[in-house]
Amino acid sequence: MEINWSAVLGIVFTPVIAFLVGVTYGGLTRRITARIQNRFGPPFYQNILDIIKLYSKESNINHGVMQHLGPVFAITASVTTLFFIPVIKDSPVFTNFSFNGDLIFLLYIMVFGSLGMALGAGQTGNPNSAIGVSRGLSQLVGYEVPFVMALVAIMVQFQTTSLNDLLAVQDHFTKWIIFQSPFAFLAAILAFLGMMGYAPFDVVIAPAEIASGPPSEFGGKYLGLMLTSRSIFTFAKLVLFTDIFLGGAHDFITLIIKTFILYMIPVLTGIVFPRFRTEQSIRFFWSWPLFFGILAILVVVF
Amino acid sequence: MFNDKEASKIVDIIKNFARKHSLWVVAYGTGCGAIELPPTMTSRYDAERFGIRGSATPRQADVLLITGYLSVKTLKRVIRTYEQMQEPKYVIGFGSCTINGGMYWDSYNTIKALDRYLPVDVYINGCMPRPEAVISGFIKLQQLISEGKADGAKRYRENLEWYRENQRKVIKNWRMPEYNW
Amino acid sequence: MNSIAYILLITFAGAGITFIVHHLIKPLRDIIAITVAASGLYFVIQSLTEKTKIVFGIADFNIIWGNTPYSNLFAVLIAVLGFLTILYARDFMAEKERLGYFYMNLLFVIGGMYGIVYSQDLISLFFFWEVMTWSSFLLVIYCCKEAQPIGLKYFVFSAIGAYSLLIAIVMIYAQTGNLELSNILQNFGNISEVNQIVIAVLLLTGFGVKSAIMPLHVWAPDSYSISPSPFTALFSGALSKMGIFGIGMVLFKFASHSGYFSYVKIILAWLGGITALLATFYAIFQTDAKKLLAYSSIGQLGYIIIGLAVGTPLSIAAALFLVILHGAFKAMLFMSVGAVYFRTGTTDMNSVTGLIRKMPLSFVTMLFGIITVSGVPPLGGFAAKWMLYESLIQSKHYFLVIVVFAASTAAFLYLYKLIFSLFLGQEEVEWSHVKEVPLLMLIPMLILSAFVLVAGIFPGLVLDPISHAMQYLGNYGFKYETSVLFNEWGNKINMQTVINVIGAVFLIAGLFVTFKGLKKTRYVTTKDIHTSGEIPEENENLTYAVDFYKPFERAIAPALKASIDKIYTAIGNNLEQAFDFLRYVYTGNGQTYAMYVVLFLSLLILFAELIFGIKL
Amino acid sequence: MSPVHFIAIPLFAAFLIPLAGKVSKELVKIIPGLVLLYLSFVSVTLFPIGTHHPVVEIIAGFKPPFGITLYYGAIAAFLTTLITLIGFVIWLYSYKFIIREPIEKYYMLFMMLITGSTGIVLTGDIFNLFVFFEITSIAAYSLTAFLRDRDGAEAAFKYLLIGSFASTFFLLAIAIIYANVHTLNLADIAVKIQDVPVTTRLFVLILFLIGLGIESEMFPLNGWAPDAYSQAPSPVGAVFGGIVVKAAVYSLMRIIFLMFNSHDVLHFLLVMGIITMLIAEMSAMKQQQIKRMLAFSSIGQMGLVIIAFGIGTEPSVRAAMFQMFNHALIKSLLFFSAGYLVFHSGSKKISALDGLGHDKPITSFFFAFGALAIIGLPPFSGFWSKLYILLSIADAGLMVPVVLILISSIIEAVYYLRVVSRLYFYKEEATDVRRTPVSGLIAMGILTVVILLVGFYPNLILNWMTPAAADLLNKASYIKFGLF
Repeated sequence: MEINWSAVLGIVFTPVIAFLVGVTYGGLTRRITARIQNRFGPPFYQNILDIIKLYSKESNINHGVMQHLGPVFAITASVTTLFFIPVIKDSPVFTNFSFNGDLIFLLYIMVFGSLGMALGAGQTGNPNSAIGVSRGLSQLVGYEVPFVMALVAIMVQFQTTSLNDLLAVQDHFTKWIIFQSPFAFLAAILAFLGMMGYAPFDVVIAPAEIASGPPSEFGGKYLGLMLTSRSIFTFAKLVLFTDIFLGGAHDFITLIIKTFILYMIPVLTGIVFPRFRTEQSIRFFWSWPLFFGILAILVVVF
Repeated sequence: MFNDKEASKIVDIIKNFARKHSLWVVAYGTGCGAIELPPTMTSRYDAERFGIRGSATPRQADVLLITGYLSVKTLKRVIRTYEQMQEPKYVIGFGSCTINGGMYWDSYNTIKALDRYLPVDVYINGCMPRPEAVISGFIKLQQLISEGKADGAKRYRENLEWYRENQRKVIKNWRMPEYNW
Repeated sequence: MNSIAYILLITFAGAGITFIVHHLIKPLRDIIAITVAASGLYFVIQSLTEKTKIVFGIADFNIIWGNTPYSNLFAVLIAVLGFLTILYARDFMAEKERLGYFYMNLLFVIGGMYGIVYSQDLISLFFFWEVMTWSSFLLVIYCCKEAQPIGLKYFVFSAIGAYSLLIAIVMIYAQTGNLELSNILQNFGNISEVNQIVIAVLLLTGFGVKSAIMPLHVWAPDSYSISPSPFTALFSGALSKMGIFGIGMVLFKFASHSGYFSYVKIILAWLGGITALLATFYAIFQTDAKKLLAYSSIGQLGYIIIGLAVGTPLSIAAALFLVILHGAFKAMLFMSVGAVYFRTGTTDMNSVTGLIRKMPLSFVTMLFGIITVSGVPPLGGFAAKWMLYESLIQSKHYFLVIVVFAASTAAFLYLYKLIFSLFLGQEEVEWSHVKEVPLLMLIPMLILSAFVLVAGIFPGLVLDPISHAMQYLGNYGFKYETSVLFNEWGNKINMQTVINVIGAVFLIAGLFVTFKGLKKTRYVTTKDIHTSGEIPEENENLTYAVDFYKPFERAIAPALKASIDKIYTAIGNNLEQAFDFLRYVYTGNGQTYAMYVVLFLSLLILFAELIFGIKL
Repeated sequence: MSPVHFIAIPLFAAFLIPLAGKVSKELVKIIPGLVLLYLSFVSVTLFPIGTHHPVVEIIAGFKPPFGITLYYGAIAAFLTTLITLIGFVIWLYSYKFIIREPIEKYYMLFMMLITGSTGIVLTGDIFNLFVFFEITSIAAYSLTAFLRDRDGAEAAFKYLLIGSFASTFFLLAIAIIYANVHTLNLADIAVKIQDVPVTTRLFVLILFLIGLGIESEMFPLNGWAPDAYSQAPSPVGAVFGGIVVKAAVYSLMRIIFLMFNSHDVLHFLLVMGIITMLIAEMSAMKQQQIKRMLAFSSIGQMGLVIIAFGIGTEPSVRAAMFQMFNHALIKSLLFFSAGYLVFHSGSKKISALDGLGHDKPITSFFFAFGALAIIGLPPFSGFWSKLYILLSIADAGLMVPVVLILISSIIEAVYYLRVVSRLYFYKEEATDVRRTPVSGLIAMGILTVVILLVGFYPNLILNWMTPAAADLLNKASYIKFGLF
């Protein structure tokens, strides 16, 4: 059997790169937040240290097999999402399995992890976890709707559900979908705020209120795996948005620039806003983002 | 290149480096000392630059910070919180009250010496210790960690019976779940 | 004789025999019931390869039974679910009373459903439809006094449905003079267009009641939740599909001649969408597990109706795929909840918690079930949802797809609540006696779990019979491979790759997390949780299950204000009051009656010209 | 054998019974059974003959139109068979049910009733019809009051009051007809009535409609029915529902088809049938007494029959006959089982029936069976007749009656199923298990088997129904054979 080495390379390196970029973004976020709050802030590699520390914890507890598997679900979802997104446009190495899936699949695989985590959190029996899950799922319903509207608008406009086809359409920066379908972008980016879970939509983990919510019983390697998954997932989502709206990237430098700019939107919003309550955030997602979503679809239809 | 021992040494160094620079604190705001923590964490003193940050639950935390005096009633909770933390874990006694009872030295209901009940790694003296002192205490802890001397958890495990005896002595209605290592 | 005759004969005769045997030799009863169901399954499988037709006359009508690829699809669903249900019922019902009654009606329901799918004429269709209706009604009221008004509601709605079917049948007979399906289908185009639409709408109403389309759904939640669990599995899994079976026939075989029919389809699709969304919302706030699943069933049937009403090849395929799949996963879920009920005696989600370690296999069944319902890869639900969305987008139902998507995202909420409240959460002393259900109950659940897994990885295996059925429905072809699905734009999803990637990553991460620090990882009870140092009491339940989705409820409160159920109840009560008032026409007084006679005489004489056209 | 047996033998038996009562009580009980068994045998033997070719029997040697004739055609064959068979089953049931004295009077009146009913069906002479009507009615009044309690007497008095209206109008109508056409033979009248002035004919029609409408329970003339059904002993309820009303409806339809066959009249019947059905079903909904409920249901079913007759096409008449047959069977079954349920619960109230399904499993089963059958659910016989009625209505191009019939069916389902629910599910434990006598169970069992048999094989009855319908509709043949 002939082994496609470039594919193997991609499979091995994509998660690693995603993790490194994602974790660095996490550290930078903390740094930027600190600078905005007139603090010095931790070094950019702080999150790596945190994750290493968590993995090196010598004792771990779980409340049962679902809690044990919860983070595994999460990282499965993250890595699978990543594998089905073309990270670098037209690259034989970093497109991975993106020809075997499409946007609808990505929509669903993206919730796979949160549901798995929710199951894990549920088994701990900690009321805070359950409250967090309840809030998280409610909010999920909130932001998925405008997000899907944006995606539907785009899918209909370009008559495809495949990310690679969308990338092929955006061969020049004037043809980026952000310019071709600005309302879809608005709806999607507002939904993206909810997806990333920064303030004002951080009611799910709300550390001072419900003791970090779903992961409140997770420590040590479980928390480490969760953070790893989160780093990868952040990167995957950023790449997805870049691919859909910003024309993807031919090389890593462009990719990093685009994703970083995109990433700063939720981060900077998060720093200046207080927290929404659950129903407030749902109502928010069902007001302006929904309006933009409808507008986007109407523009496409007529 | 390396033999096993050296390799594990390097791993230890990395581990300790990470542990040292990533101290997640569950701050048990028992006494008046808790008021010193906000300035420690926020802009003025910014403990986060040393990798110190608050943690919401003991499951995720590395450091148990006892901020001030401990009443008997609170001790029970503190012990449980400590036992729920994952190893390696450290305890910092904060303020004079944790060392010798401080101004509550003759109170009937207060714990005088914390290290009879929990293995304290670092004490921070003062009533109140200023944020600078707190940070200095943390840096002392980091130093101990990198030297591998912050072995409070190990001590607690090894001398569990002694600690239990002391704990039972003050806590009259002892209804704690057994600590299964 | 051929297989179909055997199937119907064995099932109906078996029902009677089971009833009699129950009163003579009790232990034989279960064996006979299982044998009947198993031989039904055997003959259904036999009938798949043959194409048969039985014709005989009854009254003035030709009764025709035969199988088509479309009916085979449903027959297999009925046979498998029927068999598994009876297998499951063996232990579940062992302690109950009136088992002869139970098994007889259960077999009647199964036989009625066989009859419906094999009927090739409208008389026997209606005949079996009614048999199925009253036997299922008798099962709904099986349990207790509380079930009586619920059963009555079910029967009234079923009767409304059945009678609108009957009106349609009568109209067809008046228009074409024939009730054989093949003749009707040929002559249907000759009927005037208005009548075509009226007949189609009546038929859709009739079938719609069983498949619980929105304004006609109110019987479903209560009836599903009150009927005994083995039957509920069949009720939701197969019986509701009879409505779908009929809707499919109507949509694709009947009224395709009329141009106005597209409007009916659009309305139907939107009704399906609203059904899906609202039913999901209602499901979220239920506290009874079976009721939650009942609403969930209504919602899922909404998807199926959308798929049929949209009517592109891919959407029909999605709908039929969902038919099979919904049969499987809803049966699984009801069986799993039934297992909980079997051991704990309640399905109240606020009181049962933390059964996962006591009933691991039931938990796994439910886990597979909810993953399938939610449509998350890699189980079968995803393939169905994928096809549905793609077809909706490509057939330009943009807002409908949003509604459907909102509904299926909201479905995560109730699914999580279901599994969380029953199996996860704190383990309670109250339920410490609970253990796993007997083997005979586990087998059906595990078989169905395996099926949804296979359907997820190799959707093509299920799509093969579906594409045959669609050929029968109207030469609809669509492209698929054993594990690859295509949409109309040529985009594809390769389930094999998906399952490989997910499996590999899951395995690696799972092994890593398991073997990393294996010795230092310990299990602690669910009482050992972070509660700010507080020590929970042994019998203190800290699980957060009451008002689980209060914030969400607050967010969507306006949508839930109007309740169709209340409107129906008000109508029903007012009618009864009116009837109560009306019965005093009969005063019980002889003079009044005499006066009526005289009045009637004088009225007849006075208005003779008006009535008889002759002046007196 | 000749059709005269149907009238002569029960009449003779009726007079014999009091004499037999002097000898032995058992004899009193057995004689009606033997008579009805014999009549059943006769009816079954004559059935094919009558169906094939009408038999006209001349009484007392005068040729028609002067003498009294018996017209034994297809429909008469069918109805006499129905009456004798149902009568036999009712006797079987009464055998153990009627334990209260005076038994010989009960059986005497029962025999009179059979005489009257078969007479109504058979006679070809309108005054004779009136006489049989009176025999039937008077027997019915007395049977209503058989229990000799306050309620029964009241009901019988109401029945008598309204019934005397019926007799008066009927007699008046006959008088007017006789004054105009100088004949009493039905066939002869049918020929000659065409010459009578239109207004007179109309007046006669109205009188007939009221006179016979009262007996055939047409709204608003049916005030007597609920009381009579519910206060009479249960087998008598079955007699009313299964025999008397059938005969009355038959005579109404015979007269209308013979003398007044016009669209307006049929439409009037159709509308009256609908009103009767709807009001009866609605009133039945909230009844508190089970037999009263059955009475209203009975009225409703008759409304359905009248609707079907009102359509006036051959399929619809056939369907109406079929419905009459089914209703006779099913309603008898319901009255039988309700009789024992009331007897065992000790109260006429529906609310007293809670949990009887456990005490009296078999009787309750029969009631439940009857309830499902009368709603018109397959595979019971009621399904087919309802289906045929609906099909025939639709064939005539009317959809509104179809919808209304189905709505009333839903109402019917609601109140019947409520009772069934009460029987089985309102109380769990069996309190006292008294047995229903075997003869009663056999009677119900026979009906059940027939209902199921016809449900699965409707041709059994339907094949005989087609000539009967043709017979009723074919005026020319009636005249031809009636006057030969």
